[in-house]
Amino acid sequence: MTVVGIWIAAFLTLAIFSFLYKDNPVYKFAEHLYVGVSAGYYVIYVWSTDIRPLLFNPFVQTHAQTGSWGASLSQNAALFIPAVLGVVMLLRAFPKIAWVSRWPISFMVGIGAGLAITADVQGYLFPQVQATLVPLWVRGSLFTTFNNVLLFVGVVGSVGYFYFSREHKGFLGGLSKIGILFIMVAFGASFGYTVMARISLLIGRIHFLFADWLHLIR
Amino acid sequence: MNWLAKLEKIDRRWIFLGVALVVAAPLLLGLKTSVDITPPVKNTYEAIDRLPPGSVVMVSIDYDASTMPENQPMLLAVLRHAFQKNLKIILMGHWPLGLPVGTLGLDQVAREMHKTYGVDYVNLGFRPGTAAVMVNLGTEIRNVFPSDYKGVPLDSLEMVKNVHNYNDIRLLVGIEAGDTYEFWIIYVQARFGLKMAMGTTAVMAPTAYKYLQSGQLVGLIGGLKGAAEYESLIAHPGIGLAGMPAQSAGHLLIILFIILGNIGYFLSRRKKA
Amino acid sequence: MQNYSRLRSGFRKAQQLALNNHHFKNQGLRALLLFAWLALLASTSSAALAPPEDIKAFDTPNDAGGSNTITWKASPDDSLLLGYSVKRNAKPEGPFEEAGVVLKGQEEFQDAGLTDGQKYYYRVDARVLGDSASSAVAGPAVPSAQWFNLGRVNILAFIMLFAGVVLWYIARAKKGAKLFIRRIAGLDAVEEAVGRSTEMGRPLMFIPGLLSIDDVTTLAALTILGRVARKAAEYDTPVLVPCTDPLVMTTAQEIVKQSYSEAGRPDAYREGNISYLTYDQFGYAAGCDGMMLREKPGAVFLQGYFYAESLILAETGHSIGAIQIAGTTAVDQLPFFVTACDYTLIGEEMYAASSYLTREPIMLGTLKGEDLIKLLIVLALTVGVVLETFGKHWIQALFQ
Amino acid sequence: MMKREIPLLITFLTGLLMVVQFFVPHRPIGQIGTGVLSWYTIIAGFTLLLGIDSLVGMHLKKLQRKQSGWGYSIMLILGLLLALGLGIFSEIKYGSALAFGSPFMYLYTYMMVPLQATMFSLLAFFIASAAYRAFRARTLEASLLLVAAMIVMLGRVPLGAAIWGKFPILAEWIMTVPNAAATRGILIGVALGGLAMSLRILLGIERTYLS
Repeated sequence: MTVVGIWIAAFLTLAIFSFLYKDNPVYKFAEHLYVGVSAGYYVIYVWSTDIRPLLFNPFVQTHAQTGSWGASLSQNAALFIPAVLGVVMLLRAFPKIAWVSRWPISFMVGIGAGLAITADVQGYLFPQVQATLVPLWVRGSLFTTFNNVLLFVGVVGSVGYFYFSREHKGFLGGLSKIGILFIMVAFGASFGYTVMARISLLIGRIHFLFADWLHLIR
Repeated sequence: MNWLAKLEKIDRRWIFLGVALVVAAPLLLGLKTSVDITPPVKNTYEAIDRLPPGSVVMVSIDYDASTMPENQPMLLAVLRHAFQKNLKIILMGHWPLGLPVGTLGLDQVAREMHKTYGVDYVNLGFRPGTAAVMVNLGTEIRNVFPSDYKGVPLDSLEMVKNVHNYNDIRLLVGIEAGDTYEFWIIYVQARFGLKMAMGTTAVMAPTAYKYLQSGQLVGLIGGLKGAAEYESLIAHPGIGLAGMPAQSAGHLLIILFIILGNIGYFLSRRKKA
Repeated sequence: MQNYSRLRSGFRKAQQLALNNHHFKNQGLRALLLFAWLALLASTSSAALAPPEDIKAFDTPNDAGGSNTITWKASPDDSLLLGYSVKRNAKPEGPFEEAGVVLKGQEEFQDAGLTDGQKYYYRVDARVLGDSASSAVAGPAVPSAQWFNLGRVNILAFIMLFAGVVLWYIARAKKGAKLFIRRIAGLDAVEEAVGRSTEMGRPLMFIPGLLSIDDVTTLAALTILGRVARKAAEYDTPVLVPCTDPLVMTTAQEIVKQSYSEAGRPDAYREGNISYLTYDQFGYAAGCDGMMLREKPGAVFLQGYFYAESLILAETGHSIGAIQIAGTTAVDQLPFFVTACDYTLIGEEMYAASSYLTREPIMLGTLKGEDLIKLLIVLALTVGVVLETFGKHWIQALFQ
Repeated sequence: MMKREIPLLITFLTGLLMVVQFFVPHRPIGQIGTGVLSWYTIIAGFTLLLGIDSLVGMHLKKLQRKQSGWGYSIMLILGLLLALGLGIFSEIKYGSALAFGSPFMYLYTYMMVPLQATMFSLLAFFIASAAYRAFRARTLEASLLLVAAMIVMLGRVPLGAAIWGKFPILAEWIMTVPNAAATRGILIGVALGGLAMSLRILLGIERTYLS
């Protein structure tokens, strides 16, 4: 079984790589298989890790503890809300009553937007502002002083770049220009920083082909 | 000069071919490089090396296939070292899809080093609940894992007959791709004082470093480079060490292409002017 | 890490929430045990150990109840200790049982899992191996739940300020005040991209990212989709929208349909053009790539929240010669869009897009409000760094 | 009313509740967040069926019309059925599809894993072609992008340190000072933009999702 599996895996690996040369029937085959298998895979995965433990197991567990389905249903009554909303969501597939599905959609959008309000302030805004509040003069260390000043200028500049309601001319123009320069350095740096991890991935794949499949290397 | 100007528009498939070659060739040729051993990896090595034979080491598989290229070499190197020192291994994991990859590595190394299941190593498997699992293992492993991953009762396995909780385990090695390792530190290192070392992806390593400084971790293996260092310490080159020349060559090739592109660009611009 | 599994996002959110709960954070991180001091400890066992001093026990503020906080001043022998053991009992005379253990150097512990309204007394022991020194008893402390988290007053104040400013500008805009908005290059290119696709007789492709409709970035992307679809309907060019999230798919169908009827072409709308591929990150990328190669869109819009697949999509889009307009708030992926695409909406520009494209006064009003807050933040930063330079942390404290 | 006002009201109320629970630790409000999140996960789970409906519908149509590439549509549907079939079989036989050694996990190990990993590893090629094409010293901005990328690339591998010992230090400095500054600026903008967007959604100003 393992040998068959490795041959399947090796074939699929090469099929995906063939895409780098050009689109071809082998890639098309692998691509369609991938989309189909993974679409099915996630239905089972979500059942097994979300729906069963979150929606069904509570009923089963209460029943096991109390020995009565009535108690189980009443104790977990709150779970009927997401269950009903989930079913309502599926009505989307029937055009005439599709509009009902707006209710659960609104519920989900509301959760997302509500959480984002506090999370944006607590998780992003405040920590970023706080981390920028550094002393501009550090006694005894010219280098730290320099870094701190640069940090401050960079932050203010790049915030300036995102100022929308005024033409970027004069002082604001200069500021946003500084901002965009910092942003470019940052993009270049994170690009360069990622190269290593990406090459590691390829090493992993090539090693699989040479070692596990062809046994060319140990 | 015309061919030089063509450098500005190389068909990207030549670039793809170049990348494939420089990464594949060093692997195939088994090129050897030496890596500098950094203290966090050295400390992990020593934590295992100093354990008396027969000590139980727990290995936690907290990653899955997506970070296998980085995490798997660490697992293999640590397992090889532990088996070489005749330590006993208990494998378990907190990621639902981590068990297949962890088992793959464990079985491979065990076969290689002629170790016997149930005597030298045991595979507990996966149970959902991360923090709850961790805390419960502190009282009795059997509360969480009454049997191993194949359903064999723990009491029928020679090696774990007398292993009940963290008191019977000398070291935890977590192979990590997410924030599960912080749970290990918070719920187990802090509460039960279990000694632990972590192998993390390269991206996570800088964050994990602070736990090393605070003494909550005895060692840290970061990314493929860390795995390479470990392989070099146990003198058993694997994918980590083999990958280092490929890494350097890959970086060099990309830089070379950037330079070529710029030469082409400047030449064609001069021509126009 | 780069390959972020979205199925875990629920878990992450839950964690975020848990971390919001005060006691969770401190108790865990601080309750630490040390091991490696055996040698040191042996040498100190002869001398009498000094206990920690100044023990205080009180109800943990800003929590849901069931927790007390205990603080103390470290023992003079702190450096020699294994750690501190916090002990608790309902009566001051004992017997005390261990509530938790913390590392040396720590001076605080949160005792959770208690009963609200009940009295608890505490003692803190300095511990070495085989010996300990007990402090005086503190208490009683009575745990209770609070109705408002005072530690978050500043966050509430900021949100109120922000909402106030934005609402004020909206009201002004409604009254007809003229509001300016700077040029955003990526958005000006939308028309060009749609026009060029039409000339070449090719469809448009819109990829709305990996997240679902609970993500605000995705909602911003869908607003942009609405405008793109409107233009496309006018030019009679099909819009292909492959989705990885079923909810985004159904929402996108509604939006595009609406845009077609607004353009007076409801008959030209094809629901099949907006389709679901798979929930799998790279399966989705493989499917989108295949679609690009076979349908040869003249323009590709990559708008939404992306992970590692960003560059796979953008490079394939470039290889088929499409004009590419990207936009995301995922800072990690911005470098790849900037290098591989013709235009990129960077971070906040994407949110501004809906205001920019609609030019509705209400939308512009919120943008103006955001800018005023930005100005205030820059002001706070400037004053803050000056104060920091002189060792004053007043502004720092505001953002705690 | 049922189609527009009620949905807007639901958004407003759930959103407001999520904000309130952040500030009120007292039971039961402070505990709402966690409960609602698990509801959310359940509802989201149901929606996958909508996706399957769309995917299968589209490819069945292709088959019926014998559109070009209909053979691949058969593969796709077979793949879907294979995964569902093995999943259901494993659920029944092993108690969980994710149980070790189940046929479903075989499918995961030898099909999903290589496919995911190989698609992911394409990035090694694309990062090279994107770098070659985009890193041209055309303008000051582009040159900065280029130089920063080259330095950090060299700073990350042993080879870079061999060329010039200071590369790793310089790369580290770029990451921690200029990079951090710009990232911070972008994040402040993103936070404010997200805040405004969320506010517009709660207040019903931004309602494209209800088209």
